[in-house]
Formats: sequence, C-alpha cells, structure tokens
Amino acid sequence: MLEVIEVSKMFGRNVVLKNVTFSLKNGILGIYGANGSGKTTLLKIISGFEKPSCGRVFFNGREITNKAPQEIVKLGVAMAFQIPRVFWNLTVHENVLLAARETDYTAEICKELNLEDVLFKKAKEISQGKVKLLQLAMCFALKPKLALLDEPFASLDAENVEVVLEFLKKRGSEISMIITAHRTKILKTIASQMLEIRGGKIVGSS
Amino acid sequence: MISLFFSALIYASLALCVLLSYRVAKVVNLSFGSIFTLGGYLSVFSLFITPIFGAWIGLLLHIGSKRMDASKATIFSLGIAIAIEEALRILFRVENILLDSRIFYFFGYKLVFEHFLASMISATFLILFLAFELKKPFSRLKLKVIEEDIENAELYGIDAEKARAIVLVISSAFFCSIGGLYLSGRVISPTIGWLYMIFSLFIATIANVFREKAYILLLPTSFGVCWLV
Amino acid sequence: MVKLLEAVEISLTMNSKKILDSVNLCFDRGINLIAGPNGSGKTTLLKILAGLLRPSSGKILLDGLDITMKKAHERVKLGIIMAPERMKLPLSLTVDENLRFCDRNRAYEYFPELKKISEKKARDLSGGERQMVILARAFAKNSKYLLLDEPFQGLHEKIKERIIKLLEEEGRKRGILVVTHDELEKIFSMSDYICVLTNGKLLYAGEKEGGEKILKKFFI
Amino acid sequence: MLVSIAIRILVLVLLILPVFLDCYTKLLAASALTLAIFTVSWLYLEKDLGWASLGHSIPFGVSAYLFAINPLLLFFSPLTTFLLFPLSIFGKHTFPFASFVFSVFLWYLAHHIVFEGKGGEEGFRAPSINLDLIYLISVTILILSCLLIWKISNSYFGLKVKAVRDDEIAAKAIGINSLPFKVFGFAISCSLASIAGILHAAIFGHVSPGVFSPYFSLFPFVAATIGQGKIWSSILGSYTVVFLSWFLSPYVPEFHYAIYAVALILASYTQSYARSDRSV
Repeated sequence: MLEVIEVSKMFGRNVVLKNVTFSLKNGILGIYGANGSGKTTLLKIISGFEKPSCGRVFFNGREITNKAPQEIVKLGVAMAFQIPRVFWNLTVHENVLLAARETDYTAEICKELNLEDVLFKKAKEISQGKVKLLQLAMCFALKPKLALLDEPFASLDAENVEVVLEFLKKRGSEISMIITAHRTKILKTIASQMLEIRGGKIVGSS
Repeated sequence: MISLFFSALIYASLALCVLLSYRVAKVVNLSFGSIFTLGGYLSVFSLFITPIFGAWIGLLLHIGSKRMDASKATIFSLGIAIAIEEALRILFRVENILLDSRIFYFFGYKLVFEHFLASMISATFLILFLAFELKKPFSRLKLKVIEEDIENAELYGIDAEKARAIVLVISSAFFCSIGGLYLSGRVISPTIGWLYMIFSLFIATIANVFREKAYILLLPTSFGVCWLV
Repeated sequence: MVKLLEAVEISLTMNSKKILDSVNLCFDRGINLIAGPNGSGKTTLLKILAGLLRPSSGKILLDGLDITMKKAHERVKLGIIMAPERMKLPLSLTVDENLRFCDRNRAYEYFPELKKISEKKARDLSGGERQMVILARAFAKNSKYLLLDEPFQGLHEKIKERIIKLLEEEGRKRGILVVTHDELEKIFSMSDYICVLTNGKLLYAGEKEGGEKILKKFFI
Repeated sequence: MLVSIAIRILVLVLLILPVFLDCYTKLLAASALTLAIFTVSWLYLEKDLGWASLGHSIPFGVSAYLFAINPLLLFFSPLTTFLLFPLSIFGKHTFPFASFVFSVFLWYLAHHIVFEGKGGEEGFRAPSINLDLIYLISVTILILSCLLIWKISNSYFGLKVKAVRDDEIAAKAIGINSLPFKVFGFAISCSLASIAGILHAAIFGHVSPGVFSPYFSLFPFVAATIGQGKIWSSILGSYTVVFLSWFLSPYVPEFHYAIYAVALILASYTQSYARSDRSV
C-alpha cells in the first residue's frame, strides 16, 4: 500500500531523516523513538506537508513525493497532527462536517469519539483532551485508506486513552494506520508491526 | 547633485530610525510622519524645542503601547499620528504656512542653510551608529539579542523595555528635529509628513531585505532610491 | 523554614481556559524534577517561575522574598536563570558573543568543544551544538536557581552523561529544576524532590519515594 | 436581543427617512449610505477571511477613478481585487499596515494622474445621476449586499472560507485548497467596495485624490470599531461618523479625524486582529 524509499530530510545542516526505507501492506504500523528522532517529520513527508530532500514515496503504486497535501488527502491519506490543528473559531460539529461532508456520518463519528456533549461549542472553548479527540475525528471523517496519527495518546488522560484505543481497534480492521509514540506500552497492544527510529534512522523492526 | 547627496543622507538616517523602531521596539511606527510635520510647525517658534517635543511623544508612544503585540502597537501609533495631525489642524487654523529659510552659498552651490544643517546632523547620527554597529560594544550585542527575540533577551538579563523606550524616544526626537529643519523653505500643511514617512519606510523596507547587513547598507540603498526617484 | 523557591497557589487562565490550576510547590537546593505528559503545563510553569509569564493569581517567593511582580531580567539579577527549550538562542550572534552574557572562561571549562567553534554564528551550528551553548550560558552564570527545560534535546550520549555529572555537582551548590522526557530514570534517581503535573493540576509533589509509583504508572 | 432589534429598526428608519427630507440632507445620507456599503464589504473581509485591511480605499478609490475617466470602465472594477490581494503575502499581522501604506502611496500618485488634460489635484468630473434615483439604488445595494454576505457565510462554501481563515494548514489536511477560497473572499469584498466607490463618484459627480486619503482607508475600520464588529451596528457606526463630522466640522476642522484618533487608540487596547493565529 505505502512504500517509502530512501527518504532523507535536512533542515539546513541538521539531518533529521537518513535513508529511511520501509513499506506497509495492511494493518497498523507503530513507530516509536525519543523526542526529536524524526517521527513527526517522516509523517509530514508522507502527507506532503514537508518535501523530502531526496527519496520517493509511493501510495498504491502512485508516486506522491512532490504532491501538495490537499491532493494527497484526496487519494486517501489523512493526517492527525501531534499539536492539534483544528478550526478554532468553528464549532466541533462544523469542524467534523467540513471533513465528512455529510451530517449523518459526522454524528456517527462524534458519538464514537465521545464528542457529543461539546458538539456545538467552539473548538477554542473545549479542553485540550477533547481537541485531541476532535483532531482524530476530523482525520477519520475523511474516510481515508491510510491514517497517519502523530502521538494520538500524548496529553490524554486515562479515560480518553480508553476511548481512543477502542476506536482505533474498531477501525483498524478496515483502515491502515501509522501511529507514532514515544512510549511503546500502549502501541504494542494494537500495532501489528513495529519500527524503532533513532536519530533519523530506522534501527529495529518487529 | 549635491542636494541629492544631502537628501539621501537625511532619508538614510530617517530610515535608520524606522528600522530601529521596527526591530527593537517591534512597532511599524506610523506616527513618524506626523512627528515630522509637528517639527515643521514647531520650528516657527524655535528650533530647539523640536527634539524635546519629539522625545515627549516618543515616551507617550512607549508608555501607551507597552504591553501590546506588534500589530496593536502599530494601530496605536497610527492613532497617535492622526491625533497629532488633528491637534495641528485645530491649533493652526491657517492650513498652509510658509516657513522661512536662510540661503547661503557652498562652493558656488546655492543651499538652504537648514537643509545643510539637517544633513550634517544626519551624517553625524549615521556615522555614530555605524561605529556602534561595527565596533560591537556590549550594548550593541544586547540590542541584537532584543532584535531577535524579546523573551530571550529577558532571559539574558537585558531590560528590553528600557531599550524600547530609549529607541522610541531617540527616533521620535530625531524625526521631529529633522522635520523642523528640512521643512523650512516649504509650504506646510498637516498632512505633509506622510510623504516623508512613506519614503523612509520604503527605503527601510528595501534595506530590511539585507537582514543583518541592513544598517550598513542603509546609506547606499537610500542613495540608490533617491537617485532613481 | 524558608525554602529557596516557592510557588504558592499559582493559577493561569488564558483565553478563558485554565492552564494551571492552583499549583503549590516549594523547591530547595539540589535537583528537582517536574514531569508530566505533553501539554500538561510544565513549560508554562517554568516560564512563570522565570518571569516570562505573569500568573493570574498566586505568589512566587525566592528566599522568602515576593518576586511575583518582578520581570524576567530583574529575576536574572536576583538569581534565577532559565535555559529555554527548542534551541532558542540569538542566532545572529557568534558563540563567543553569546557567552559574553555569562562567565566566559567557566563556560569553556564546562564545554571545551565550544572553544573550537567560538567564532561561528549560532545560525550555522547543529542542534546539539546550539543546545550546548544554551546550557553553557545557563551553567556559567552565578545564580541561586537554575531552570532547565528539556536540557537533553538533540545531544550525543557522551555529552548527555557529562551534563548529568555536571547536574550532580552543581546540585550541591544551588537549586536546579529540570523538566525532561529523556533520561527520566537517571534524573529521577538523582533528584530530591519530584512533582507530577497533568492537565495543569498537581498530581503529586514531594519526596522521591512516594512519587516513584505514580511516575512509573505514567511514563516509564 | 432587544438592543439588536432596536438597532435594526433604527437603521431602517435612517434608510427611509431621507426620502422625505430636503436635498442637502439627502446628499449627506446618500454619502453615509455608500460608506455603509463600504464598511459592510470591509467587515466581510475581516470577519470571514480574517484579513483586517487598513487600505480598503484601494478598490474604492481606483474604481471611482475608473468610473470618472470613462463610465464603461466600471466593468473592470472587480479587477481591483488583484491590487489588494497580492499584499496578502505579507501575512495577517503585517497586511493592515502594508495595505495602509500602499493606499497612502496611491494617494500621492493620484495627484499626478492626468487624462486628456484633466485630473491632477483637481480630480475628474464623474457623470452625475439624479440624486433620488441614486439614493434608491444605494439602499437596494446595501440591503442586497447584506443579504448576499449573510447567505454566503451561512452556506457550506462559506464554512470552507471560514476554515481557511482559521488554519490554512489544517484546511489542507482535510483537502481544501486555500488559495481559491481566499481569492474568492477578496473578490467579493473588493467588488462591494468598488460598487461603493462608483456610487460615491456618482453622488458627488466628482472624484479627487482625496478618495485615497486616510479618511476613506480607515473609515470602515473606525465604523466597525464603533459598531463592535456587528454588521447592523457598524452601518449605524458609519452613519454616526459621517453625521458627526459633517455637523461638527464648522467648530473643529475635519472633526472625523478626531473620532479616528480616539477609535484607533481605543481599538488597540480592546480589539484583537488576525484572530486565527492562536498559539497553543
């Protein structure tokens, strides 16, 4: 489904990614590593928000290396950011509606992710944990074939982690995912494949 | 030719003030135009009170926009600009005033004495700042840290607010006194200063492209722009 | 007994959202650790202690002296130094010029590597080198209290170890407050006082023994 | 709620009343009306797109000039969008000042526009139309533009425009290409502003470089500040500024600038601009 071939990324003199190569057929891929090891950059390169310095990315046999993010989304790759990027002055319902395009599906996803009680509040008025859930809801409302989730469990409390975990397990059968985390404990419970990344290089897989 | 050189000097020093207040005080100071005009009107009474009034307005600007971000502070400065303009309009009911000037001959060139004085003051200001820039004393380093990030400057133990106040006061006083000198011999109205401000803003914007070298390249830029116009 | 640095009932509300909720802390000499997940308000708390942000309510005491209304540069003179995270330092200055804001010789003593690159501009340095400049500046200035925000970001293993040693040494002389994700276990074993923040609320604050369980459950 | 209904009724009364009054008052009301349309166009740009322009006199003045030079050039006025839109490369924080400086630049430039021996500081004579007729047209256009903006900003399309305002990167992440929506929003706002400019030229039968002066470039900002960003009260705000300055200028020269100074200084303490930039 997804193939990443020899991707490198440099910011000035800083090498963030060094010849990263991997491929994903189906299922959930977990990527773990310390802060600043290049996980976020890798996801941003796949989703088109960053251009790789060299290397290529293929999705379903089509090259998506230098495509704009909005085109890549239309091919079926959706991204959920680590630091949530949502529309702060719109309500939660409007936020999800923009991604889902139909009211019924919006209601369904909001129910699954426990967002019903804040449905008509503005995104800037709800708590940080809920914003994180909202980001996830927007990602899945796009009906992607591949979802890229950057640290979906970070800054969530125990109760919300349960909600997210339940949701990901349920969707995991239909949608492929790449999930990053800097802790492996939760990741191991859902991922079918694991990669460790350190200093911009892939050092281990299982 | 010589008057071109003089006006390039003056505009370079005005642009330096604009650039300094943008980089250190973090405000695109739109009130400079009105301060310039104010200087022109004040010079009817005396040339020596112009820097004092300019400094007062600089201080007012600093105190008024102390805790604002860049865009709000700029809107504040625009408000001050219009307030000054309106005050001038109320105080000097006659719209247009002709300022008198003295003419003297410099190697056969006919020159307005006040313009000559203004350009000499600007040249001194520029040379002093250039020396300050190139010799890099500790206070220049402090200024550089403030230019980049105010939070960082505070962590380095630098009083950013004091530096901001000093820059605003000095640049306003400078604008006011240059306005008093440079407008003499012309017919002035309350809106005349906008032109000078826009022109120096234009030079400062072009010089700003050179980033760290901006201060050094101000004079050549100003010379080039004046020559083109 | 008067503690070195105290935060009394600190609350911060921004955009009608509570970021910190009546946090009570007292730090003393030695190494103190603040831990918590991303977005729990650790960096905000550090900024409040350093004077970059003003709390909505609450007090900050240094040696029993109320410094809540003091600005950051005044606090630097009183003896609170902060090393910011994300490699924030003036990029247009050279390393040498950056270190003129502290005791230069001591800085080169701590990090001899910097001597070689002293004439380079900070803009041309790699991430690890930048972090070293930040730490050198913070350590080589006399202070009562040192606030470190993610000090290990982007550093090599060797230098990390050196910094941990340095922390141990300096911890005897002054108070050090560390916020970190990396090397949590090592710092934890060194530290005397631990607090855990989640969602702006204090989950635990006190001796190491009690905190171990909570910390393990959350992070390790 | 009661207040907002009262404001709407007051605006409607202000729209209808001048029809029965003398010519002078009608002229004054018509000029306030065009400026109200101008304010509405500015408000759309500020509220739905998040770009606060302090140089909205650019589309206003340019199309007034075009209309005065040749009435057939009126159809080119929507193209003034492309004078204002390129300034958006400066980013939301600098855009207000960039546009303001550009409008002041045009103000000086306008003194030198000479066409077939006319123009310069004197300005151009514009074709003048019967005052009663133009008053009716203006009222219709004001109501239509309010309806149009209300309709657009409540549609799904308008939702996308608002999404682009809030966060362009997040918009890209859900497959919205931000550029066309931005251009569309600017085009709507600039077209309405140019209509206001053309009406202004037609009412006074004369266009001078003054249409680029800070009086016009800052007018919508000040009116919106008085109206606290709500559409109906901003219309009321523009009436207030026009009437106050007209009645008080015999005592204080150019009284509107005093209102401007107060409004700008107060606005810098209370209002927030570039609302979408929210640091987490």
